[in-house]
Amino acid sequence: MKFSYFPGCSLKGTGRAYEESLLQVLQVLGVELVELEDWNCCGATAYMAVDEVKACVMASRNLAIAEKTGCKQLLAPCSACYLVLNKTKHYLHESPSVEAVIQKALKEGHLTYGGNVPVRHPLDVLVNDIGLPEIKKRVVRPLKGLKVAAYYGCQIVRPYAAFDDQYNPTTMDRLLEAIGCKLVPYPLKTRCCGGSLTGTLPEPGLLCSYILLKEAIKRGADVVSTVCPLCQFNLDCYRDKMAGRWGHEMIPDPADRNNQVPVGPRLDIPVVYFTQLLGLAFGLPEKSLGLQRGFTPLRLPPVQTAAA
Amino acid sequence: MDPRFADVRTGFYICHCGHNIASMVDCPAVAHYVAQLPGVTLSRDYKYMCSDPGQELIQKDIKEHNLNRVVVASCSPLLHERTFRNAVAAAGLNPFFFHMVNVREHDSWVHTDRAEATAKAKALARAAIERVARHKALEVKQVPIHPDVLVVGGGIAGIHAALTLANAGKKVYLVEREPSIGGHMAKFDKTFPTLDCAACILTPKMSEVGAHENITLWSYSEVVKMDGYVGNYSVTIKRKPRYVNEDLCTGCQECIAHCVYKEPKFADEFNEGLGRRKPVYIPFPQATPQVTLIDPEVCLNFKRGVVTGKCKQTCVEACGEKQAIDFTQKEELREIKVGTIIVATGFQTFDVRRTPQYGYGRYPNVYTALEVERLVNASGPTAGDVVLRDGRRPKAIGIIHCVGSRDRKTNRWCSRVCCMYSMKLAHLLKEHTEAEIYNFYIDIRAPGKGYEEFYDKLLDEGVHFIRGRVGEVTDWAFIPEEEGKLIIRVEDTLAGVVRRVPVDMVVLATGLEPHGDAQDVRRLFNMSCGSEGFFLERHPKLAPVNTFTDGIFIAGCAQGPRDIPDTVAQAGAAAAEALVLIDKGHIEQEPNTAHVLDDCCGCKSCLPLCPYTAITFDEATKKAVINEALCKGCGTCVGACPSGSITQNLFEDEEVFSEIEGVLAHD
Amino acid sequence: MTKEWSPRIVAFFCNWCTYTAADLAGVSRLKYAANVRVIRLMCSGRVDPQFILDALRRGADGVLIGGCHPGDCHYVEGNYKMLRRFQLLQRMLRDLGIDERRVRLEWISAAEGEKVKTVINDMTAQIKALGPLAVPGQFAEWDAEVGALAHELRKADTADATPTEVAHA
Amino acid sequence: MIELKRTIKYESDRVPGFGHEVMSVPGCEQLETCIQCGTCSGLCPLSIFMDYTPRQVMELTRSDFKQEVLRSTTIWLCASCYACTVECPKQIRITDIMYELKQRAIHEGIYPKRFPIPVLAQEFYKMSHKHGRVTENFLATILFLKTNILAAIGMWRLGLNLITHGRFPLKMEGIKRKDELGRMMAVVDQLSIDKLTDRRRAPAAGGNGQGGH
Repeated sequence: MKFSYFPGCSLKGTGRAYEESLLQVLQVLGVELVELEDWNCCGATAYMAVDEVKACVMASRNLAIAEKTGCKQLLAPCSACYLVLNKTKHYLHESPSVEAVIQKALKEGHLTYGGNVPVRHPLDVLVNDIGLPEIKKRVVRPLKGLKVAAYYGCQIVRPYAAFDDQYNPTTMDRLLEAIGCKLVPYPLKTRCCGGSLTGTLPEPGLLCSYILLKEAIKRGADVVSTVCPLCQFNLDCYRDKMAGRWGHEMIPDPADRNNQVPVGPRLDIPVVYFTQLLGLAFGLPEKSLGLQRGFTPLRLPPVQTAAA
Repeated sequence: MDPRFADVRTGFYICHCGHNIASMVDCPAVAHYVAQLPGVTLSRDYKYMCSDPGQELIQKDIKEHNLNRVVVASCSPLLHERTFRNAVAAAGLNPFFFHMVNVREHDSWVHTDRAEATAKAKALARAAIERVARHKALEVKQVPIHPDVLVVGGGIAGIHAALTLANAGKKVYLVEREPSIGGHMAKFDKTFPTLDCAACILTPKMSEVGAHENITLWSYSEVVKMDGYVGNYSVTIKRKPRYVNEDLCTGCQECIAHCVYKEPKFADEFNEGLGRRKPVYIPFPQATPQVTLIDPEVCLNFKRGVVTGKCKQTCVEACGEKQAIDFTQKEELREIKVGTIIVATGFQTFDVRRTPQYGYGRYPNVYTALEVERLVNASGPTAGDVVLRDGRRPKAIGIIHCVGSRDRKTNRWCSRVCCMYSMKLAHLLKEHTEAEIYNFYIDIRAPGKGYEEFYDKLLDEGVHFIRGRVGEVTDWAFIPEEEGKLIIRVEDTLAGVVRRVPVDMVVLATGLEPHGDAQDVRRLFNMSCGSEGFFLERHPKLAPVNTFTDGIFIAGCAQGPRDIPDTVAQAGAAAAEALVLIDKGHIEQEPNTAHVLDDCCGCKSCLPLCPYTAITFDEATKKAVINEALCKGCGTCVGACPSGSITQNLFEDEEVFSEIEGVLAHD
Repeated sequence: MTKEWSPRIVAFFCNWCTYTAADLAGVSRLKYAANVRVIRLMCSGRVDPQFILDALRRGADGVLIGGCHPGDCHYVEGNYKMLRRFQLLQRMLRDLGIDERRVRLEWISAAEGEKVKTVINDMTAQIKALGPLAVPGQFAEWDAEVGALAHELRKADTADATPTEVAHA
Repeated sequence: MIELKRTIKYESDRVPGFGHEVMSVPGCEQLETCIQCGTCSGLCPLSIFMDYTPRQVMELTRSDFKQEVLRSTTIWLCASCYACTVECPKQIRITDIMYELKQRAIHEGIYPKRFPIPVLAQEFYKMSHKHGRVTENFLATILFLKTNILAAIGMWRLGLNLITHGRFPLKMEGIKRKDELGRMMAVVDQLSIDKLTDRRRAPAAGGNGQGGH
């Protein structure tokens, strides 16, 4: 199995742990990735607000380069990139006026795009191409007893729900179950994390992230598993800011409904990429998976010797 | 002069239809153009041709100007051809010397350029002028009508239609798919806006059906085949085995009491799965017929639908001498002859799993409206006690309107009854629980007698109305008061604020949609469906219970969502339409049948084409023969005859060719 | 013609589905090109291939046939029978050098007013792109050619003063 | 004293044609069919902070209240999670309409001064043009310098944390063929025949570039 690989800017910066773990995991599974030659910014969210057509041109440059390489499928692990690349394909298909501009611009770059590059998400590839049985085979250290809240975020299921249900996606749940994790019911799995608002308008942005963390803790999760570098950043890196704002709030004690406990000190739930959990289950060293880059360290439950 | 027009004296009339035609077609110009065409004696334009003065104008002209052909350019022939034919006939002319041109539906209403529309009207008029010259005098054929009626569907529509006809002395077959008649109405607790108990007004009618000497009730049966034509339909009905002999069962229900299952264990369909029943059961206490049935899926005496005899058969023992239980029953096919058919197959409620954001199936305390009807019903699974699935009693209830209605992703239409039944349920739930009730609506649609007053009453009772379509129902609390509740997130669009409303129970006001197999039923009865899948009436205003197939009528929600008063009115109308045909005693058939000319060469290519086997081969004359009684006038044999030896009345080759010539003659 | 050329399309619609659909389009006030002239038949099965050829011969630039969807025919399967004939006719038209897009068969149910609109607009645009078929004009041309040829032959005949067998051309 | 504000709208407050213009952009057409049910606001996680709810923005847009729409905080609070878009019963692509409105506000310069979101959008745009890629920490630094230096100081701990966890690249990322990308973008700029870009470059009808709340 071979894919063109579009890392996107975040995976080279604040989200580099995602890239590190993804590459490791896919290597174990025998998937070959060829990083797209001279890829550029996908034209994501913030860019779209300035000029949607230009954003599509940015994205289509990547699609055109991918088409040239010959490996017919493009892997886009970042949710924003995944959405913009798919959205651009959508526009190319639906709006002749936008397509005309894109094609002219591509021509200027001596590029062409025929519209034939499927943009895939790692979750899709892992579950639908490689398959859970194959993944189970590679597990050397099942994460038995680890309670996970699987958080998908918005942009991989909306508005183009290509490989999973947009209301109740389950690919990550199934994947993590396959490596031994226990999934806690998490109704917020596709709720917005606040996106880039966390940096620009902290009050509303951080509230979105705070709700996600708080609910994950309340549902008894040990760790939040994410698929998106921005979600991971928001949930992981703004923790002390959230604690500062809402830290003294009381919630009912899960052990005793009549009792209230403060939620503040317990915001320190680790937030990791699903690929990091996969890597751990495959027995890869923590360091190679970038686990040290998380602000809150992940503590695994002791290995159950009877598990084998 | 063209010899074809030698004795032809055509009168042409173009109708303005108020502004409907005249605003887009220059009617005087068309009349002027037609006046100079061959065979035209006079040509007029007139404001309303279908009005009495319009028809009288034609009749006067026929007499005064000795017209022998009439062409009217107005609306669709499907609407007014009969009107004008009658008018022409009343003036002493054979009605088939009339032809109609459609310049409204096919012209003025669909075009935007007056010059183009006028040119098109001229071309179409010219075609008719050319064609009508070749028309021949024809006789309308009369066939006797079979007086019996088939009513398909035993909901309130079917029940009312069947009773109306039966009381008029007609024999009626009432076929119902479920084990009992009653339909959706039987499941309702009360009816809006009067709050009559649904059972109290329905069950007397159900027993009347069961006891009526003119009604043959076949429940647990389905129509599988229909042949024939208006007045003479033959219908095949499948009677599913209920393993209880209807003639022998007295409805004592001893078999249920003595079933080897001591406790009811299986989901009870009538109570929407909220209650339990045994393998041998009666759907509900007032079921009609009062006959039990056995569910072979769960009865121990069966395995995969096959009798094993492995059960102790305590039911048979309990039945005793009546010997009504019969495990050997098989599916039976019955064929009946009827003259008319009323299709009242009803609707199904929207499947709430298609709107997962409302949490049905995920949160136990989310209910569909039909479930709540059973929950508040005194004979329902909880005897009217509103206890939630988790055992609690609700203190706050949210009713979400328009679930599966007015939504492009599911069903686009307004289901018409949900606003009213939601308010009814709000009232009933308030009465039963004294909970706070919130209605979340997009628009309150209460257009009916006493409906707006009912809305007033609800407002008066302190039921909350929040204008906003609910975004989602979740169970995650943001503030302590929300703990353990279902939270409805909605914009109160009148106040312009977003609200989170914590409730204990959510009711989804599901919309009405066509049955999953409506398309099969449509094919079975040769009907059409609208784009949304409901059966299509012949005309939305003037023929609302007729279909495009004569003698087949529709009533109730199979035609579109409607409430009980409208359904009953429509069922009565359908019954009346059937009576019109029956009491006339005969059907007048359009004389558009085909016949074989003398120059038939006997090639037999037409024989296999006829779907009605109306064509036979006469070995003596070596020619094909068409049985006119069987011919329905499709013209397929005519189109296929290689030697042009078959001709179809009203659609003779000559007539069609002249029409082609006509439409192309005008530039 | 002083006006700009605009296609002339003759349509044969079955009474039960397509004609009713066209009525529905009217009742719904959908707007479509005014190039189609509808002739009502009881069933698409009644459409004789000669009708189509005759329409083309008399100057139609295209012919549209509308019937019920497969399985929905009011007369059980008249539409299937039309389909068979239509396929044969298409081959013949190809051989005659007539673009097969000029003759079109569409299944339009009584509920599909919208489809009447799209099919008519689409077909009108397509025939506009194909240009006039102008069979009558071609007939005139052929007549002229044959006439000229006959004239030549006759001239040759009189020159030779011998009878010939091709004079009937 | 209570401060009183007149909220009446006059016909002259409308910019006739604005709604129509927005609704003619590919993807925004369905707005015409809005029934004001409020599903968008009901789902939007950020609607609780907005001055106008998304539903109100839809109606104001359709009714040509250009100033009100382009000055609203709503368009900037949209985090593009698409929850409204997938759930709208009339299939209105609300997120895309929000993008369209943001573009118009940026183009006409109508937004509160030092309001960080449009600044972020523009800086993101500039950086991705200049380098072909975006290096987030550089972007954030520029953003805070341009909008709120005090907030930037408040972020020192985050920055330090990022550095210690190896998530703070010290080198600006970029692509090799920047000229190629530049040429492609120039094509888009030149294509004034294209309606979309053409309209956006048209002089601002209303809005003096000095927006603010």
